[in-house]
Amino acid sequence: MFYREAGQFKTDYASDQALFPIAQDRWFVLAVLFVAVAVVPFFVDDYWANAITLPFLIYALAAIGLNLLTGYCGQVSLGTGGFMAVGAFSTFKLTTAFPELNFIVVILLSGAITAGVGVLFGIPSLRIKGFYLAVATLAAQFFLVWLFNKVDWFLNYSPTGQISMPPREIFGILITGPRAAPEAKYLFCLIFIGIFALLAKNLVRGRVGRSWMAIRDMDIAAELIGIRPLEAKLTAFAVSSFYVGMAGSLYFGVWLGAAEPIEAFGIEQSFLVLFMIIVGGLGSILGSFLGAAFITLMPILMKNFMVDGLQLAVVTAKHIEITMLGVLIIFFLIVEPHGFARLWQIAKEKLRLWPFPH
Amino acid sequence: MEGDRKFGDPILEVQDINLSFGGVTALEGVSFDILNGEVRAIIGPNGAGKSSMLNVINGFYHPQQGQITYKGKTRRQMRPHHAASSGIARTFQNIALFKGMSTLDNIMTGRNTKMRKNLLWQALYLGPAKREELEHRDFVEHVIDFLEIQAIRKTPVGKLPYGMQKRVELGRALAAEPELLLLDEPMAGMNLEEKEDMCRFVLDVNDQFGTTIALIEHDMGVVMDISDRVVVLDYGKKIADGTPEEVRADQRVIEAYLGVTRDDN
Amino acid sequence: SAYELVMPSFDYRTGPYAPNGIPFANGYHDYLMMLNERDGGIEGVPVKLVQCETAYNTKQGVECYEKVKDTDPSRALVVQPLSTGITYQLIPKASVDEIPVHSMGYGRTSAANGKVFPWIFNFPATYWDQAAVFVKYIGEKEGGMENLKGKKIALVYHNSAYGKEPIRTLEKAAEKFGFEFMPLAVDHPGQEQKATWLQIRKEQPDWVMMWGWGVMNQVAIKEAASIRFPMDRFLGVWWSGSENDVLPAGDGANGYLSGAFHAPGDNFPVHDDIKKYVYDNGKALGERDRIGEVLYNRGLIAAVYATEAIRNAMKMHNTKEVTPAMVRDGMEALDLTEARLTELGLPDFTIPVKITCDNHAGPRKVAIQQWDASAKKWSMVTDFYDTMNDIVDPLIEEDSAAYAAENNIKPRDCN
Amino acid sequence: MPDPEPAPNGALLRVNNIEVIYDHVILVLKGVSLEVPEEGVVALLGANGAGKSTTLKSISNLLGAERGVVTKGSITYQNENVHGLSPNELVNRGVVQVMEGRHCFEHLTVEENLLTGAYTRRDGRAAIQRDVELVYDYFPRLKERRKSQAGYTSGGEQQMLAVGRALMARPSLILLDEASMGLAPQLVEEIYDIVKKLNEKEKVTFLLAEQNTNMALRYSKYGYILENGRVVMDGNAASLLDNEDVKEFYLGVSGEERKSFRDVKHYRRRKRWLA
Amino acid sequence: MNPELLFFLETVIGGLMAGVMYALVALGFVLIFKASGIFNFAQGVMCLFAALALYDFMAPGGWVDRWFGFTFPVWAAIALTIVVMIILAWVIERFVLQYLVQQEPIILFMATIGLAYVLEGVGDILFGSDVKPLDIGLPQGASDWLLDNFNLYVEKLEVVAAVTAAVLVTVLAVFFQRTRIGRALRAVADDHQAALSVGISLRTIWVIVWSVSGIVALVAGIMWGSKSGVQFSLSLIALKALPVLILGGFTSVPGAIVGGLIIGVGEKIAEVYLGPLVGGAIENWFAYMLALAFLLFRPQGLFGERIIERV
Ligand SMILES: Nc1ncnc2c1ncn2[C@@H]1O[C@H](COP(=O)(O)OP(=O)(O)OP(=O)(O)O)[C@@H](O)[C@H]1O
Ligand SMILES: Nc1ncnc2c1ncn2[C@@H]1O[C@H](COP(=O)(O)OP(=O)(O)OP(=O)(O)O)[C@@H](O)[C@H]1O
Ligand SMILES: [Mg+2]
Ligand SMILES: [Mg+2]
Repeated sequence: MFYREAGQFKTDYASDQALFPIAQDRWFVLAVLFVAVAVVPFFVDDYWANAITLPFLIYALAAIGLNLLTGYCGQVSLGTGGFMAVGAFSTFKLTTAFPELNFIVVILLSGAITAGVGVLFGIPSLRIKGFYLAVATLAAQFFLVWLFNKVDWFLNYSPTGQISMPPREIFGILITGPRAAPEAKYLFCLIFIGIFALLAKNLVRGRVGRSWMAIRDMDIAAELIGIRPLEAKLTAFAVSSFYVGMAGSLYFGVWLGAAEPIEAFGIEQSFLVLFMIIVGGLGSILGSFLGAAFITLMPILMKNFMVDGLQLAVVTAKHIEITMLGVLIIFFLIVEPHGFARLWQIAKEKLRLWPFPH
Repeated sequence: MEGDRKFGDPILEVQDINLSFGGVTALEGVSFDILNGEVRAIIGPNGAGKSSMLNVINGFYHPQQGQITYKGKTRRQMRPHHAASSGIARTFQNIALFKGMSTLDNIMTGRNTKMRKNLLWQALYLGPAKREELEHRDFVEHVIDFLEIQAIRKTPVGKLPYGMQKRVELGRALAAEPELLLLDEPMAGMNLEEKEDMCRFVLDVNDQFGTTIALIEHDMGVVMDISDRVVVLDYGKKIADGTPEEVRADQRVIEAYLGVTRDDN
Repeated sequence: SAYELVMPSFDYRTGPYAPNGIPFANGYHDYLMMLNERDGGIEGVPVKLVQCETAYNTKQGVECYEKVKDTDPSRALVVQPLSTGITYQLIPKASVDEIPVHSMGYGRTSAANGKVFPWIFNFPATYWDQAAVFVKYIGEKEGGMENLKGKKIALVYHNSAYGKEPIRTLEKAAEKFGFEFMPLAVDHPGQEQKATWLQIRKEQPDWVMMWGWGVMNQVAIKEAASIRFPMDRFLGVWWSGSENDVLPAGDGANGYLSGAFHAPGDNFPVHDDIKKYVYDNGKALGERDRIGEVLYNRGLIAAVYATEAIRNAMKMHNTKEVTPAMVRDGMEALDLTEARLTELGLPDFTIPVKITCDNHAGPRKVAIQQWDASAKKWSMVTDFYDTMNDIVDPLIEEDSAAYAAENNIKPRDCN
Repeated sequence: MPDPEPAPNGALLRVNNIEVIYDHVILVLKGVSLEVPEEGVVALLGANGAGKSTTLKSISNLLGAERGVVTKGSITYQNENVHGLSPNELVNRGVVQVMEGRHCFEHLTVEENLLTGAYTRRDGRAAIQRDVELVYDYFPRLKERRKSQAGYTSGGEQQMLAVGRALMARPSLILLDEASMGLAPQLVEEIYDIVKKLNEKEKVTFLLAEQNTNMALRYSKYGYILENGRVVMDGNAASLLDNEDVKEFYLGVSGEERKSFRDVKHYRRRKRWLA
Repeated sequence: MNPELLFFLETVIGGLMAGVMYALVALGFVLIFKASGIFNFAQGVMCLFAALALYDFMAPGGWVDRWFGFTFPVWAAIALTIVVMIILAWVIERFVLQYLVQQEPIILFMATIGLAYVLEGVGDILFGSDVKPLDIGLPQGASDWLLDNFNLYVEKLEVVAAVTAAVLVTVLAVFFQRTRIGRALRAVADDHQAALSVGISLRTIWVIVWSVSGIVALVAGIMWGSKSGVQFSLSLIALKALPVLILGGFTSVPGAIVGGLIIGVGEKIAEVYLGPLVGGAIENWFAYMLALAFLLFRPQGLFGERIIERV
């Protein structure tokens, strides 16, 4: 009844190309942003920052990165953990070698380095497709993690095999290290991720995004109408890795503060991010956020509900939590195989029809 | 009818093309040419090698032997993106649209070779990139108007009925502003009315933009009516080449392809 | 309402390392429950045990920490992260939150230096001490340290930060005593070690040490038995010496050695109390016949250290309503003598522990235990060995100094 | 044949006022009813997107795979409700669909494709082999390509294969969706000859969804015209062929003469029978 | 014999044997992929689950023991576990797959991930997370005879595994190539909807394949469980099976075994001869790199079906 496009006429293509052509959508997005920027910071304490918002935001960034590659360009990657490691170790090396370097620059450079590595491991994608391509990216995953674990230079010769993030400030506000205020960390990540989500959205609705999707949907036809697979796939690997690298950088620098290559960037990490984009919706930026929210927050919610609410034993709760996570994944896939983003879209469409069925 | 239609030099010549896959010979010593501005039909029984011929022309199949001369340049074979960027566009027999994308986006991909702005500009979507995008959108909207598919602009093409998909595919090819347009059974699965529309589009493109057209089609009515010259393939070999009337009268063509006409019973 | 002492327990009863996490968590749980049942808690103040499942996963560990750290009424009095990865996360965080962390026999070795790490404790011994003690033990068996020259000692290690811990110490020792050191990495989780043991077969080392964890231990011991490597020349770190590790290898594991800083078995008075107050009252989480397993006792001793520190804090600050900061003080003044241990029902269970402001690693002594496959029992076969201070101390000094420099920490004054 | 005069048959298949929704929101069929008499040949005509394929798929219950559901109405076959029956159960009862867009098993060879078509049959290898030969007789081109993977055959060859595969099941009701698409003119005739032959000799019933109206109405006895998810007209093939609207819009014969495609000067504004 | 040569031989044999062990796991993947195009992420967990169930039927202290006061002999326990795996297959079909006909591979893949979680959680709840030493009487340890006479180190268990694998592969390969059901399975993998349209019951097919693959998982579970005890880590061997699978081709039963052998030998040789030079533990990534190298020449794996590229 209230959610209608009717009456909103677009007089030029620019406004039709706008991100949120429907006024109601625009209002909704603005409201969400307002809450995120102006309300949430007052409620973020250590728990909310370190256990909920930072994981959510940072994984969302990684998920956007992977979604660009897998969801938009159709190249399945299981190397996310390894690429995040590249981002994290670049951050570590850069920030310890050049302590004066602005942290934002460090993040961007880390992303750029990861992009380079990503392109390298993306080269086999020109010949190898589908699940077979997963092997190339798995090779990257295992090799990179092994490398960071083995070569002491990456660890600054620390005998502990761990890297830890020294405190860094931006505009005089501490962002990393244990003394950084939770709301500062939260806002920093929020703004960072917000901007890059927007840039990603712009990319995918333009020429580059279209050539990625064309490759995804039918690579041969894409080639025959003049899209160069080499260029499209490698840019996808580059941009995707850039995002994943930045996510790795934030993951290590802002959220964890310390990391051990094997555990923090293991294969589970790659799977986790992949789950996010599939559950959230392949080929959707919004889906990356929804998926990240589901995978990071759902277990915590369930755990808190069962342990604090139902007073279940911790182990039992954990076992049920694992089971339920599986059940929910299956459930949502059955309801809508194309993920939360699609569910959301269908809900909007229904709303548009409401209250008249068809 | 073709008396009042004049054509220029050949835009494309294929010479002595041989193509085989393992034991299967798809094309054997096929040569013909396509003149600038004409509508050239390729017909023949199923499995004669028609689609393979188009695939050779735009570089998807690499012939074992033979030459292709396109706009004066002779080469052994084409490369797909080279073919695309030098003005050859096509549609496919088994629809090859990008299923996950909307009609608009599908047609926009046709403009891909013409867009220049780099990644960074596009990510920012400011100034030049935005302007470029809108310019091309404008062109694409003309194509959409031309094909009368305004209503499905934003629909994912996977959901469109078969005939509409064919039309979108044509739109995508047109968006590339091709000089040579290859159509592989563009009217299969359409009813008469839709075929008439499609013929009209083809003829209008040919008229208005001077686009040369190579067309594979099994509907003899269409072929006879709209093509200027016809090549007939059978078992990978060329068995006839000429005006529609000539070809229709050719005994070999009747035997191999048309069969006995049964209009009278 | 009565004051309660919040003691979090980071369990991992799920995931690949659950078999080890379960007995430890049970030991920790049972001892605290026993105190609650028997004495109404510590000095009459009940313990509020807050369990949190980490699945041995760093991120879940962080979540647990953030969740429990401010639990009312006392806040978390002492955190035992139970994973090296989680410990590294918590070292900076807990120092800011002013909550003591006790990483007992794991975590960051250089946290032994209380001047740089005022909130972190890792007594009674560190990995580097363990490595040093192994070298000593080998020297003794070879008939004197001088006989180490020309010997070949292999280290089979979990390819992670944890597994790499002893490498530096052993390299230093190899330099000093002239043995050949041969590190062999095994990737997580370690089900497939054929290549490693083929190498051992080829190189024929005189001794093999192991820094393993989880399924890796079991497979290694089986493989060693298969290639007929003498079990009494095969030494595992204290995390590679539980019943779980040797049982699957059956008789083949007979004679296998491992480090230990406490005794195995359930024949101590404290176990009787646990059975009586916890198991008979239906408050137990585990099974009765698994009381006294190595890892169970390890959880138990961890609980003993923590509760003694709390008791200490109560005395020092003369209040029953202790805070984490007070517990830190209590821990720093911990002096657990044999007499006190006997009082606690743990005679001859472990060595006395004395912690000071600058020494957070305590006695740094390790004993060796051996597996008897027919009796299915571990037993201590040596006394406690001292570490090799000349090798380990400089390493601790160096690493803690590096940490201090990296993080702009000015080491505190301990006098 | 024991029965020289085919008796007035009862309806073999009855589709009663069905509604189909795709993807939870897209309403495609808005109450379609039709009847196919035993041993009949019925044509289902209509423009692109009218819902022909959807109707056929609702009958053979292949909609589920595309996230479509029949939300209203009923479908009976041999007077039994078959709505909701699994597709393989329907094949067992003799209902087989030839899907639009070929859907061959790409990685199987041509011959394996045909054999798979006989999956539900229990009458032994020899009988199946006989039918394979029969299909090869109909489509000699397939015989030449019998050993190649279906994915590598030409469009028309795949179409023949799809039809041949359906015949292999020895069905009693065949739902043919655009069977003549992409086939050379001779073969189009061939397909309809097969339809005729099977119908007359083997009493196979056909429901044809076709764009080639002329052809379809010539070979069928009854026809339905679908527009926008509704049946807008039905009648005997002969009466439909005579209908002015049908002539104009589906047969392209307005007045007397067939127009040349070249002479169609304006895009047609489609006339709707129903608003 | 020259000791260097002998050692090399030993490495190769060790690699072959390890390869067979991987192949056993890979085989389960292949079955399901071949028959439905599903990349079954839960295969590793299925191995674990099968082994857990088997243990429970025969070991003192399990559910059976606690509830009924007796345990089953090995053969009966195996038979019962097979029944359990068949029921599991039925449940999976009934509650998951049925609803996901004709979805893209990656969606089906995700569903199996959900399944993996469920199986893991349920396994934990039912059987607990302790290490369970599995002993069904398979020979353990090195072959004394070879060790004494030839100084050659070969695990007896692995020889058993090799024989089992050979039998399994032969039977399954014949099944796929020669039978009506085998053909139907391949048809289903190509196009669910078309398979339905020719009357293949996806439900039956899926129950059959998942059952067979559950049984293969049981075999793999027994072998690996005997080797390292039954515990959660068992589910992680799936990661070792991946390069094998990819190298051999997702759709080839013999490919699984050949891939296993190549990967096994390759990684062992690399680890033993190359590892010490670069710090060791290179097995894992080396296996993937090896698979990658092969793929560059055959993008569908050694024996996989050619990827059809047509317009
Ligand atoms: N999977 C689907 N999801 C959503 N909409 C669909 C789907 N399949 C078909 N439709 C819609 O249903 C309508 C009817 O489609 P259908 O394929 O039944 O038409 P048709 O009469 O067979 O057309 P054609 O002659 O082109 O084959 C179309 O508007 C189409 O867009
Ligand atoms: N990639 C390929 N591999 C093997 N054989 C092929 C391949 N492409 C085409 N063929 C074979 O070559 C022959 C010609 O095929 P083509 O597709 O060109 O036929 P066509 O003339 O377009 O037929 P139709 O009218 O049926 O579309 C066919 O027999 C086909 O099976
Ligand atoms: Mg063709
Ligand atoms: Mg249709």
